[in-house]
Amino acid sequence: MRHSLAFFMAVATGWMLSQPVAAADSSADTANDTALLEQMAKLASDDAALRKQVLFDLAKSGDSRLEAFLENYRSGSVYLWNGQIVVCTETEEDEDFNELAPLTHPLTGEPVLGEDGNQAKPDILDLEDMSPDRAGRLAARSALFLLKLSSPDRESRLVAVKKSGTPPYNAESIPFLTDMAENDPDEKIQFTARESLLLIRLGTDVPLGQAQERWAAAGQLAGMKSLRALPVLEELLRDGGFSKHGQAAREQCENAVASINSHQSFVNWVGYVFQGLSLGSILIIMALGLAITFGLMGVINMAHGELMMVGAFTTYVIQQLFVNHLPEGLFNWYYVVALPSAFLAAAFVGWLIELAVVRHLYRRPLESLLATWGVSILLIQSARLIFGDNIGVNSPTWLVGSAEVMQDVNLPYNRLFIITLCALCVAMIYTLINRTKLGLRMRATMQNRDMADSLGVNTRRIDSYTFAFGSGLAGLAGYALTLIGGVTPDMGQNYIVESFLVVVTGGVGELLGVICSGLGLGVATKVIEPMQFGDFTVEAIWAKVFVLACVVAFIQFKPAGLFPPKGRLADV
Amino acid sequence: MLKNYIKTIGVLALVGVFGLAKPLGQAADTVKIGVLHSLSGTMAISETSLKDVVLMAAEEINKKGGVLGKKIEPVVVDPASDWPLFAEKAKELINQHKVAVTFGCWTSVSRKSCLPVFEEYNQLLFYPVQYEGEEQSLNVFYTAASPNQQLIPAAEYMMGELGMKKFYLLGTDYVFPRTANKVLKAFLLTKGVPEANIIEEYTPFHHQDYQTIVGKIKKFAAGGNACVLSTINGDSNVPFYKEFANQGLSSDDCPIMAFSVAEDELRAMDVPPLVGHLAAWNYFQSVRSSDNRKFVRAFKSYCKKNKLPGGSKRVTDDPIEAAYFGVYVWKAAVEKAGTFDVDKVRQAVYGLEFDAPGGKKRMHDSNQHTLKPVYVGEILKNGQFKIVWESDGLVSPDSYSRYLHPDGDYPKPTGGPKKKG
Amino acid sequence: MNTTELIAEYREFSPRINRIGARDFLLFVEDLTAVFDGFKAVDIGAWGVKRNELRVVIGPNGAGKTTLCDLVSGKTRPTTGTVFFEGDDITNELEADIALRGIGRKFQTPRVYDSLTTFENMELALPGSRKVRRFFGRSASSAENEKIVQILERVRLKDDRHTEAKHLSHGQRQWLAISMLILSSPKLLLVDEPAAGLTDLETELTAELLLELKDEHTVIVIEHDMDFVRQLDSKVTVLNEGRILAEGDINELTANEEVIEAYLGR
Amino acid sequence: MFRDKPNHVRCVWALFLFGLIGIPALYFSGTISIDTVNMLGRYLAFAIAAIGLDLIWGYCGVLSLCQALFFALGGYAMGMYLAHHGGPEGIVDKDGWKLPACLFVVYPYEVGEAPGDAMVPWFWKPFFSLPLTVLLGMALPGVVAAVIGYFGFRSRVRGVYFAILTQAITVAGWLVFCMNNMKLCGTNGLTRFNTIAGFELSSHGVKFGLYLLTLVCLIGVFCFCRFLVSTRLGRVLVAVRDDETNLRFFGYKPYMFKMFVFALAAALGGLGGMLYTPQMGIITPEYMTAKWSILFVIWVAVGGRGTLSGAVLGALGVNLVYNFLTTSWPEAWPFVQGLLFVGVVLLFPKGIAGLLDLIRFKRLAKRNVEA
Repeated sequence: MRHSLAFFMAVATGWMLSQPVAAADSSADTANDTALLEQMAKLASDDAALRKQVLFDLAKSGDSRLEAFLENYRSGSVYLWNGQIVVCTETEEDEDFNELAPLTHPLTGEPVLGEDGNQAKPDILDLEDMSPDRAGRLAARSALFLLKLSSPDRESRLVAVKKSGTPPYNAESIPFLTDMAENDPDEKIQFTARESLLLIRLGTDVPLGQAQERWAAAGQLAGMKSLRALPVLEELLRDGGFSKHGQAAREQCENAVASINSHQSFVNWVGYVFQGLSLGSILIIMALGLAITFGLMGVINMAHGELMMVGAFTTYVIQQLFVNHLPEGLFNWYYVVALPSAFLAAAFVGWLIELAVVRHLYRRPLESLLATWGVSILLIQSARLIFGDNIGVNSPTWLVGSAEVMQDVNLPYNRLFIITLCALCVAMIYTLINRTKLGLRMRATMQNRDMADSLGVNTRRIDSYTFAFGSGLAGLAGYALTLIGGVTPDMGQNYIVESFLVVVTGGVGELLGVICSGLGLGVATKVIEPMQFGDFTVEAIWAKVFVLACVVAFIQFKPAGLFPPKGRLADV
Repeated sequence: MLKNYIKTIGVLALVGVFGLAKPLGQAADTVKIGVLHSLSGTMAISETSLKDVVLMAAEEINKKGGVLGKKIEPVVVDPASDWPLFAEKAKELINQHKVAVTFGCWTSVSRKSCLPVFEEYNQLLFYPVQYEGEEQSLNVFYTAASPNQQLIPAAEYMMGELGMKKFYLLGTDYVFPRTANKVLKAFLLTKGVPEANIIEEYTPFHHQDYQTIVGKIKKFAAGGNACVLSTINGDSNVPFYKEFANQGLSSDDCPIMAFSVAEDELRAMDVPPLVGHLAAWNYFQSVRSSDNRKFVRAFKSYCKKNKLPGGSKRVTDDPIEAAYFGVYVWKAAVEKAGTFDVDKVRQAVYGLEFDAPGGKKRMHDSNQHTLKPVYVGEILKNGQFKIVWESDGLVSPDSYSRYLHPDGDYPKPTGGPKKKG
Repeated sequence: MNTTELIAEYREFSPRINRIGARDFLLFVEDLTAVFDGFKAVDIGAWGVKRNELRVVIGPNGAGKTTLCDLVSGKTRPTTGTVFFEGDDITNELEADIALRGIGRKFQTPRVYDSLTTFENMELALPGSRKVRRFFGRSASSAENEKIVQILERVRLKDDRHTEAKHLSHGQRQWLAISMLILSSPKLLLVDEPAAGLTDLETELTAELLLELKDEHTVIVIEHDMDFVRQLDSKVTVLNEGRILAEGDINELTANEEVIEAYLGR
Repeated sequence: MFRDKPNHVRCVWALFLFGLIGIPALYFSGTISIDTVNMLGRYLAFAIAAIGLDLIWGYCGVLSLCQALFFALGGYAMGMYLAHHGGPEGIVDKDGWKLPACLFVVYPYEVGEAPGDAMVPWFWKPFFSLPLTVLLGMALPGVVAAVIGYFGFRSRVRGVYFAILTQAITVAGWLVFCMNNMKLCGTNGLTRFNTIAGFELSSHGVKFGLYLLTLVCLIGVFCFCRFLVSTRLGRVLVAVRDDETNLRFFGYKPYMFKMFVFALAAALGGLGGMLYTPQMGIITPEYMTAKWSILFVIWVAVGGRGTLSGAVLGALGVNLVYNFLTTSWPEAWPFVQGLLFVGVVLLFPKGIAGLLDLIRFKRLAKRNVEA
């Protein structure tokens, strides 16, 4: 466990360090800047050819600050203001909802100062638009990628290197790529640059005499297990054109495809298993709370989904608190704070539900279905009236993106986080129930209330603790779900049926059952979904139907789930 | 005993009469309009905003003296995302509340559910959401896009502007995405895109797990020049975009062109990773005009003033605009006709030109739809769209797609005035 | 007779050797074991009951008496072994099929239907087809009616025949359960602790009833209460830890060291 | 006649009489509109399906969460019949079958194919004739239920397990019916109905007739089920509910009884659906969502489980309240509804029927004291 925590810390720190240091290059050559600015000014000209020329000239200067400018120019964020070139990426609103444009300098990105010495914020309608036309945007795009090849930022360079390898090939990028394939400090970029060079060689039609090298590229790409080459090769094979190159060339391509395909299917299988694990862990985390309230206490809690919603909304509230009241740098910590908050909030709501409704229904489980359904309606509508429907929970930045553990195998951080969280929860529940006094009392109360009562256990209190604990787990599930799904007042409705399925398939009252059935259902879904039978791909819907059918069939054979309750109590 | 029995029946009868037949009556100086949007259930997420904007339009009109000297009195009901209830509520609005016109519906199925009601009573519905087309009822005015006003321009933009060669058509499995993708596929094939470069895939409603699909897209886009044309609906969008970003795909690798994601939906998303993805609509909040400025301002202050959830953080988008100007189109038509009579109002709507927040628009001369401009926008960090492309002038709507009726054999419109006798 | 001899005697009738021999026994079990989580609840080499016999099975708590009943009536599937009834292998049959063959059972706690009246409870036990379509008729025939009343009269429930079973006393419920069993007239009755929780007077009547049954039916009574067993005055099987410890007359057994140790020892 | 019946039964009979006499009187005197009658007709159709559910849940103790599925199956059967005979367009396929308008709109013919290549799928064809539709509308759900029941009950799936099992089946059904490729018109459902057995559906007379037909069916179903539970079968069912294990030792096979009642309940659900669709004008897969399957249970629970009259009272009561609140209190109705459900369970666990009986019991007690 400590390992994965350390892992996340490392990721988080790494991310923080990789943020560009703003305006480091203060000793920039001012003369050079003036020249660049003059060039830029030409973009306001009416002459399309000139504008295109200017863009490429700018790109060749290799000044990385121009990346932002070209991007802004392409998306139409560059304006003329009092004859001066300025940039405004996003507008602001004042109290009157006027749209104001905070201006920045096209090169340095620093605020353009107005007469009062503050950043100039004219009304957006007062700016002169100089957005490019279609040809201009295309030119700006190519220029941008050319420029990015020499960017100091790894991500930009990687994207640019990748782009150079896709048609239409930009001949001007080849010398850059050749250089980078050898000298780039980043291995991944070196690899990608080599790949792109080979792709260009493979994709460019050359006279017959020089074709030898072209087809050799196929073999080299296969040796690199390049997935990017696969569609290119497949298209070549499909379109034919091999008659003039001969059978040998064709075979070379076919061999390459076969070899890349085997890598592909390996990558796919790793993917399916991971996806299955991740879906399974989500199912488990949703069902854990239910395993307590339903499995242990026998309450059919239809408001379980809404308790997840409470957890998710708590996460949202914590996020808003951080955004509104704390410095921006602390934003990423909100998700850490939200973890206990989501648990406690949901547990509190669960405690209230138990107090008001559920405690009257322990001996009437089917009626608890009706009452808690009523509670769920109440909770949904309350959330809707307080928060509205459209709210966004932003993942903390350290959970965005993925780790490439092997070539072409990317494991998203958020999924890894959920798997870890799920394992933690399971461990926590196991310890609580099997290793603590409270857990012992819980089990005693659930198995024989009267006996526990007479042994001096305060069953009333144990009931409410247990229910609150189960509800808190639902809150944790909601907290985790904000990483992968939307947060709406009725989000719980999407999950409730699945959660019950997991618990029932696993067998009521057994933690191990929930884990097995959750993982089983998850992996089964993910393995079935991409399967192909001739022309028929299974796809999401049939996979779901199939898994449901499997569950139905499974319950036939194991009417009490994977781990049925045993002994004389079994059929009471 | 018998006495008791009669008493029981009597009480029941009384309850019946009062419960079922609600007292009618309407003050002479008001005119009622129906607002038929779900305020609870799954569709509330989208429809609540439309209810808000219709009420705002009514309030504005009332401030300026109303319609034909009558104040508008909106009657809000909640069909609760329950399709049969839409028909129920439509009947109530028409028969018990005697509304002059109804604004409402979002999903096609809700429209289909109450359509027979509007046709039966020959009443008008203004429908503000883009849909699959293949329908033309004389009792409905469609103020949002028909498929040719959204899909084709967007596909053209992807091919021409971004040079895309491979298309992944991804949608939720219901009628709009199916029809939309049929139209898109037909269009792409005629433009010479080989069939192998087009993939079509559907997910069920409320689908939450997009791992497999994003994995497939990643493979599909490995060779470059690939894009997704997404007709994913509602709450599935959030998990889809999140998964897309987390598997390391960005708009540079494979842009997504969405047909059902507007500013309001973006409020519920983690926007920074989505920057650069696209959407095609007939209106964006970022349309630069003073009319639009006024509209946005009015909507935000309205939400703030009435303490609606979200307050001044609320945004406008295409359906909101379409719902808003629908009220004004109706007002203009009523004033042009000089009466609330449905048949005369309908005639007055045809060809009506008007100023919407997003610019001048016009109602079609005969096919119930609206001529609108088309925009393609790129998502910005602040959840707004940067308009990167716009059509030359207004695009004329097709109620029936020419791609689905290649022989030009369109069905006749349904509904309309009842023939006497 | 010690255990080994007992088993040896039954071995002779083992169907593997002599199926006709097994027919002498109405019920016969062979190599019967039931294992729950590694715990052997029942482990019997061979055992049987002959026609028109009243057999009492006694044993300390957890000796496997009820489990034996469960195995015979099909409620629990044995881990190994075979159960023969009238010479037929019934080990893997459904409870209902076993019941239709003529094995009736009364549970330890009287299981009667609280929301039905005494009479309706009896109606359920009427012999006859159990096919769904036979139940559309409104009520029992007059002959059946008479029979029910007759039995109820015997157990002094006649006046309560239209009372819902939940209003009956514990003893009355026991009797109702036994009456239902009698009405269904099985060939073999498995009666699990019929005297539990009854007053002395009620116990006496119960014993009388069981003894009357002996003439027409085969009865296995599982009991705890030694006084009651004495009243029955029949052959007794002693179970301990799932095994048959001894078999014989009650007086004989009370003198048996092993039995005494099983009951009182440790 | 009603003196010795419990209060809730008398109340239902009063309702029936009111429906047979009062509603027509009110309608013909112009006090209530045809739409109100039509609405009541639909709720009566719900009540038929609810009675079915009460049979299996209240009398057999099996909580089934797929009554909504059976209701929808019946609804679809009738919907297909109506769609065959409705729709303004006259697109005819190669075999000479008219393509229903709602089917044509979603027909997944490939791009490039002419719409003329669309064919009426084989499974639509039996639903062209009304008698066959009526038969299938009840038989199909019955058979489906019998199959589910046979496997489920035989392997002794019980209680919550069975509930979740049926819920899973319903969700699977919903997923399948939502798919456009299934040629069941996807999420938009079956619509564009014009005539039933040659009568205009939009005419007031036909609507009124359908209302009466539904009411008569409901009364028939109610009487039939009351008869059924009063026979020996009813007693066996109660025994199955209260202690099915014991029953086995008397030679009964409870699964046969459960299966029979489950199939009967499903057929009643189908009947409800069939009566509902022509009065509603549309049938969509929405009815197979988890929400609806729980709603049916809730009607029965609110009305009073295990009393057939409770099912009727619950279905009518909850729907009327729902309908009333969504108009007069659009923002707050979920609160009222939620509190209603919680309140019913906590304060009147026997539902409306139990409450009615309580009133009578109190009155009798008072009279006794006075006397």
